[in-house]
Amino acid sequence: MNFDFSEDQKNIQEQARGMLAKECSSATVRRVIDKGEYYDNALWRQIVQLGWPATTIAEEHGGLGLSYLELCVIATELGRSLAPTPFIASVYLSTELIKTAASSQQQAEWLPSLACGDVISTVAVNGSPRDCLVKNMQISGNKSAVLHGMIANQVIVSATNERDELGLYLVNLGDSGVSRKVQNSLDPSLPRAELSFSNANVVALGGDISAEKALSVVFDRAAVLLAFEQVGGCEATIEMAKAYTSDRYAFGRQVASFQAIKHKLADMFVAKELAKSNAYYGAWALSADAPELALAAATARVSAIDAYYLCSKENIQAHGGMGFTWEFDCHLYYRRAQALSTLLGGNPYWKSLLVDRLLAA
Amino acid sequence: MNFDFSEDQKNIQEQARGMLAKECSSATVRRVIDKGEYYDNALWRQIVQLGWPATTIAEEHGGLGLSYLELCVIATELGRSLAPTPFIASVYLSTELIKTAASSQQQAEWLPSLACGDVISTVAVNGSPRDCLVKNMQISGNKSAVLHGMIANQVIVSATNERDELGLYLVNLGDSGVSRKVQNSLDPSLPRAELSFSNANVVALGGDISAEKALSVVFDRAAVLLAFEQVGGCEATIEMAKAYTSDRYAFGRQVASFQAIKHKLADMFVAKELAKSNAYYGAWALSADAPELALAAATARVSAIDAYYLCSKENIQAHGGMGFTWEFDCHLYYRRAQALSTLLGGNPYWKSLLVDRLLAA
Amino acid sequence: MDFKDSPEQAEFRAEIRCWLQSNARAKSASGGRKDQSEAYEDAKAWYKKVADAGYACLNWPKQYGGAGLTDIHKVIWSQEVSNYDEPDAYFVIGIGNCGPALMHFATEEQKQHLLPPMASAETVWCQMFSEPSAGSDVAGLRTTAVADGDKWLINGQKIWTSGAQHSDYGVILCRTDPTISKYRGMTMFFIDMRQAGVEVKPIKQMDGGSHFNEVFFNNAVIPDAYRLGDVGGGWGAALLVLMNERLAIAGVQPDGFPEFLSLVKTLHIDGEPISANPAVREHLAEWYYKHAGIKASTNRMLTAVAKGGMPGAEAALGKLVGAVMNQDIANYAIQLMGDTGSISEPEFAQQQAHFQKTVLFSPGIRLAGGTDEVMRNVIAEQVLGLPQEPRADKGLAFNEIPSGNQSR
Amino acid sequence: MDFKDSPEQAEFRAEIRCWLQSNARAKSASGGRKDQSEAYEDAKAWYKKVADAGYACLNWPKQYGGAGLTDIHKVIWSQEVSNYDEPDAYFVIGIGNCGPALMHFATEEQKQHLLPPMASAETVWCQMFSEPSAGSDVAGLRTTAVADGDKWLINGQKIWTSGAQHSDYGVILCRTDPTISKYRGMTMFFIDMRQAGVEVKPIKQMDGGSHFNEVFFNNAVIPDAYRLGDVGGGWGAALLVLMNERLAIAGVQPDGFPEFLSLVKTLHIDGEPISANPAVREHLAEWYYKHAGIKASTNRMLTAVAKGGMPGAEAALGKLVGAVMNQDIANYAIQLMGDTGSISEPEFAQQQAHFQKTVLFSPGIRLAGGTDEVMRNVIAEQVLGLPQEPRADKGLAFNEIPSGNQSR
Repeated sequence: MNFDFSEDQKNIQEQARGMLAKECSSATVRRVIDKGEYYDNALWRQIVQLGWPATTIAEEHGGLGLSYLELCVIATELGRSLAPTPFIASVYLSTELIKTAASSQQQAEWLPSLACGDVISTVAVNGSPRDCLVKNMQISGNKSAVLHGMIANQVIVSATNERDELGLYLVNLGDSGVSRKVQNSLDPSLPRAELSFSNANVVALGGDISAEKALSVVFDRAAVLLAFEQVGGCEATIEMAKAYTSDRYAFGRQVASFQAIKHKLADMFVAKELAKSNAYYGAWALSADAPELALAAATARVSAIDAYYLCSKENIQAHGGMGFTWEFDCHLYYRRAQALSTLLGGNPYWKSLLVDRLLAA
Repeated sequence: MNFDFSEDQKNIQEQARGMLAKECSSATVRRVIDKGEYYDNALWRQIVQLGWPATTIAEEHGGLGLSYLELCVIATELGRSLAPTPFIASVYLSTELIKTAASSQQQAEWLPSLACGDVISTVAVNGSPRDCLVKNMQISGNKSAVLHGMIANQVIVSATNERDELGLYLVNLGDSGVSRKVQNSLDPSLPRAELSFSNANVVALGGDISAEKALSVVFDRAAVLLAFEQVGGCEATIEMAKAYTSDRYAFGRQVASFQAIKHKLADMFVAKELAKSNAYYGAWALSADAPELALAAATARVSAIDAYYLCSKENIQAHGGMGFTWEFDCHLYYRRAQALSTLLGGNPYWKSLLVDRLLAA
Repeated sequence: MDFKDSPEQAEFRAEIRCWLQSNARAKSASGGRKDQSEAYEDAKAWYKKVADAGYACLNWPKQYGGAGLTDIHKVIWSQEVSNYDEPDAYFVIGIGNCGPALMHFATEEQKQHLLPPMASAETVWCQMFSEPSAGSDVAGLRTTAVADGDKWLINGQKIWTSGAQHSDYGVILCRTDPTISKYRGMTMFFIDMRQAGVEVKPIKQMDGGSHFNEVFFNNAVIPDAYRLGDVGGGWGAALLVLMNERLAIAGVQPDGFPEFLSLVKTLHIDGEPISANPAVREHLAEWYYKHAGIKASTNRMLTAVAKGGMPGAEAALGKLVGAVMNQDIANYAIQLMGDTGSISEPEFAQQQAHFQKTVLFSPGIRLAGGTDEVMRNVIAEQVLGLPQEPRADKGLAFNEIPSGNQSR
Repeated sequence: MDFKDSPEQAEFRAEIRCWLQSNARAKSASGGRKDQSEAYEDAKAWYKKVADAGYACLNWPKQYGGAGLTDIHKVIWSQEVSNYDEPDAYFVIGIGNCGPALMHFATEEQKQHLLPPMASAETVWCQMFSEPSAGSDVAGLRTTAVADGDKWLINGQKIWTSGAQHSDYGVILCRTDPTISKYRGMTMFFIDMRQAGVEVKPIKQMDGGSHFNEVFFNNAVIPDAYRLGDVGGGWGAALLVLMNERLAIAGVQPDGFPEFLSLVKTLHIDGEPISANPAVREHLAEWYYKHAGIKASTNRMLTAVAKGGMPGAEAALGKLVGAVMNQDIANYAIQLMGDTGSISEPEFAQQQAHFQKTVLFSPGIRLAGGTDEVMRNVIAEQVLGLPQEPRADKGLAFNEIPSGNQSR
């Protein structure tokens, strides 16, 4: 048994952390939020240069052909630094959906531009299957809460066709039949959009897999990757809470020396550590493409959602009044915790999935 | 508004507390448990002499004709002292069921001996309606977990008749068609029995109310009365935890001065105080026979179950290792919390009732 | 045990019910959220109208702008006015906290001069206790008042001052002697918020709002006549002010339950009403008994007050329980909504994005007026009588107390 | 990242798997609960059999009765033996705690004399640290050892000693100097449990069992040769012992999940399988991720140990999370059963009354080996590096430390 990342993977993580510490301070995140810029383009260019979006894309398609484990360590650091980029939408979701549900020819055509970051892609797969209808290879309808929908070049939409079958369709967001509108959300550093389609042209994803199955597979992968982002966020909040309460004095002693604060931080640590260990197991299952993945992914996701909510809210509490100010970074993590937890269907939905899988195991 | 008990009621409570402090120390409870005596007869005689079982029975039937409020304050003290008597079975449940579901003639016949304590009565109304069948006014079948079934003189059983209708029947436990067997349970000071009926003679309760409705009414009343017993128990555990942790020193200071212990006790107090306030509202609804009773009773019950579980388990924890010994009284309260919470259907059942009533309100 | 009014109370209730009917705005008439200065003007107008009718500060003596009635009349008023859409609690901190401070410590002349316009909100007051380095440890404050003849020179900074930007006057707690024990070296004053040397800066909150302010004092000069109580008596005066706050706050604290109940009654997921889902129902039951328990606890406290008691530290439980559940309810509601849960557009999200707004505002409620941890300390020490922690600042002069890197 | 054995580990696993198949009892063959002395004899027989086959104390040196292998071999052994119904962890405290103490502090002669029979459980050991007035504050212990020539005179009382009634020897921590700081005035010894002046009294637990004992010392005399480590070095020695305990305990802690999962799979209420009830499912999901998280955390720790690390204080989290959920699961299961939930007859209640027994036993698990509060302190201080609380006993001689009414 070797239930840990390799030295190489840890090196990648160290480098990622170093780069992000330099290029993605909270000032970067705040700039995106304050200016309504949707993402930090300079940071995204850096990330592209380092080849992160290409991590799990096969070398034949211009990727690095690495395993999901490398993506997991990168995810941790993106989560820790609250990186305001379309990485989740484009890499975890859209790239994976294309790898899973597109035909070989489509993959060969589309993946290289995702690998090199020329194209930013997203997905619009939530809501009802009948939100969008495809007729004669043209789509009409609306999708809400589309991650980075304002800046993506293309989107994969789940939609129903004339025969009432669910399918996945690629839509170019430059198409004249598409309009988009930003939707204010709890975390403006992961902005959402409403997409409206009116007879926009589509390409059907042509792989040998049903849309339902493809979405399920990709959601499981994304659940593990998001869990690492959430664990990274948890670690950041614990560090913040420790630093602030150690520096601050009340009643003549460090706030961190009060048992109520120590035990609060211990509870945050415990939740984070359970989430981290569950994420590790998910990473193993993901990298080994093991049958355990379905249960492991749901477990990692639920554990990480609970941990990040706890850590981000109690970090505010540990900061006292200052934690409630816009000026302090506490709320950026709290907002991110909300944004990540609602993705892919929210906590109750994933708890129910977990139990389905546990009882079937 | 006068949301408190009257001075007279508080006096009754003071007297009850005084009597029970004297006559029902934990030694009394332990004697019943250790000797497998099912109840403390001397204490029961005292309670009978003070007229407590007669509290809400009409004067015309040999009762005191007082309100439920007087019974609520008595319940608090019985709960505080863990009184090992058949009060719950005979007074809250059986007497109330007779008052609710028996004919006037039956009430006139049965209530006086309940009021004066000559008869101890219980109920066997849990489980499936088809556990017991009545044919030609004879009953056959089994009932489990019957409170004080070993020492009661009579029992009211819910059973199905030849036409598959649910009914309530009085059975004399001296009948040759009845056998009883003690069932070990978490709280031997409120012992349970399995009753087996084999063509035992019954009398059908003859009031103008369906069995279902009668049980629902009586359960609601009992829910409020039990909530006061539970609140009394909570208060006892908080006092114990305070006394022990104040006396005991660790690291050169009172254990009660550690914030983890202080906050634990604060949480116990908060849960108890919510339960107490909800019980007060239940008491008001009960005494006023207000339409609010259904929701108030479920609220009081759920709140009290949660509070007593918390208080009784954290009292053990606050006592450290000694809390886990047989010698200390902590476990007596913890056992009682379990016994009271499982009566009338348990916590999930009552939560669901609460919500039904809340949504209908 | 009953919920009936006494005949006199019933008569009073009927009277104000009648007055409110013709003078207060109905709930349905609500014009939605107002911006801050609009809301402020609106509240001033309402208070003035109430004062003109003789219903301002019902439990204050008549000569100070009140009606000479009891706390219970005030409770009846609050109950009745809660059926209308009027900003009746808008100036609760000024009137509820600063009022009693003046009542207790000001000269008769000052009281007659200052209290009536406070009662009618013609002058608005704020309370300045907290400081950047004195949060839960209020007595750790560092704003100095230095005597200069019959004047005092104020320097330092206050924070978390509600409504400072709209206030005419403020009550302020200052350190007047840093060389003695921290509790004995404080003095209370009031100050003109418009005077030289006083600067108010709104704080931008994490939810984007600016309810609170920083207030900076830079050689602000006040006469000794503005002193409230003895030199060195500030802590006792502050405790008296905070004690009065309890009744004002009791039962006002939002706990988020009514909105959650509405959500449960209306929301469907995958075509199923969530009210049929046992997991949702379990949460509903737990939050309901807490909600009902807080309400019933408040009624027990009001009964005690009506019988002449003081509101006890038990009031802390409503704040503790309500603030935590408010946050958890909002988070749970958003999780139920799934992918669209984080969308905070009022036209899009349930109940004008109530839950999304609450997610961002509720952390502040857990902090304002004492953190969860302070509430538990209050209950443990003041209600249960458990011993204080050993004090690291005990027996030390204020300027000898360890304070780490915090600026003094 | 993988769960594969190295070739050498795989070979070892195959070897013991083969041995166990012919020598260990299958789970289904379990004859139900044994009484205490029967269970003790049964465990001794099993340990002897294992020792004879050369598998005792795999990570100990061969000359001391071990197999000269690594911690990971021990883990592989534990994994494999867990598939059988054998009392393989029965003497874990003696071997896991007292063993390393001897290994570190005893003379070579003592080690060769004492350790092999300990490894084969021919002699049984117990550990005596806790005292009536020294629970969470272990270093507050008062049992004295007074030097008398080359002997020591032991007086006092220990408590919560697992297995004392079956033990031949015990490791004991005593106060040798009450006039200096409490941490520096302790010394560690071992003692013959059958000798004069030692009396063992079982403690009746709240669940009716008697796993733990009180041990009384009344002028028990031991030679100085039984001293483990330096005079005054007892606290350091004790910490070393407790550090070794972590690996032994990691992952052994019951958390109640497997039994709850079985219940959910089988129980019906009103004809409906409870596995379809969303409220039950929500609890199942939360407890599962904690259960899975503890297991995965243990695997991370074992990986670190295999790479040469020491098990960290992180192990406290498994104890904290597992003990609390074990109690809550049992309570919840009983509540689900309603009226009959409190019946504890094994023939009547689900799973031979597992949940009823657990309700009564689980409070002890939250206390034994450190309370929830101690676990949180350990995590806060040793893992997160947060500052200690100000110490009321700091700088004081042991006999000057405030101790209230507790007898010394």
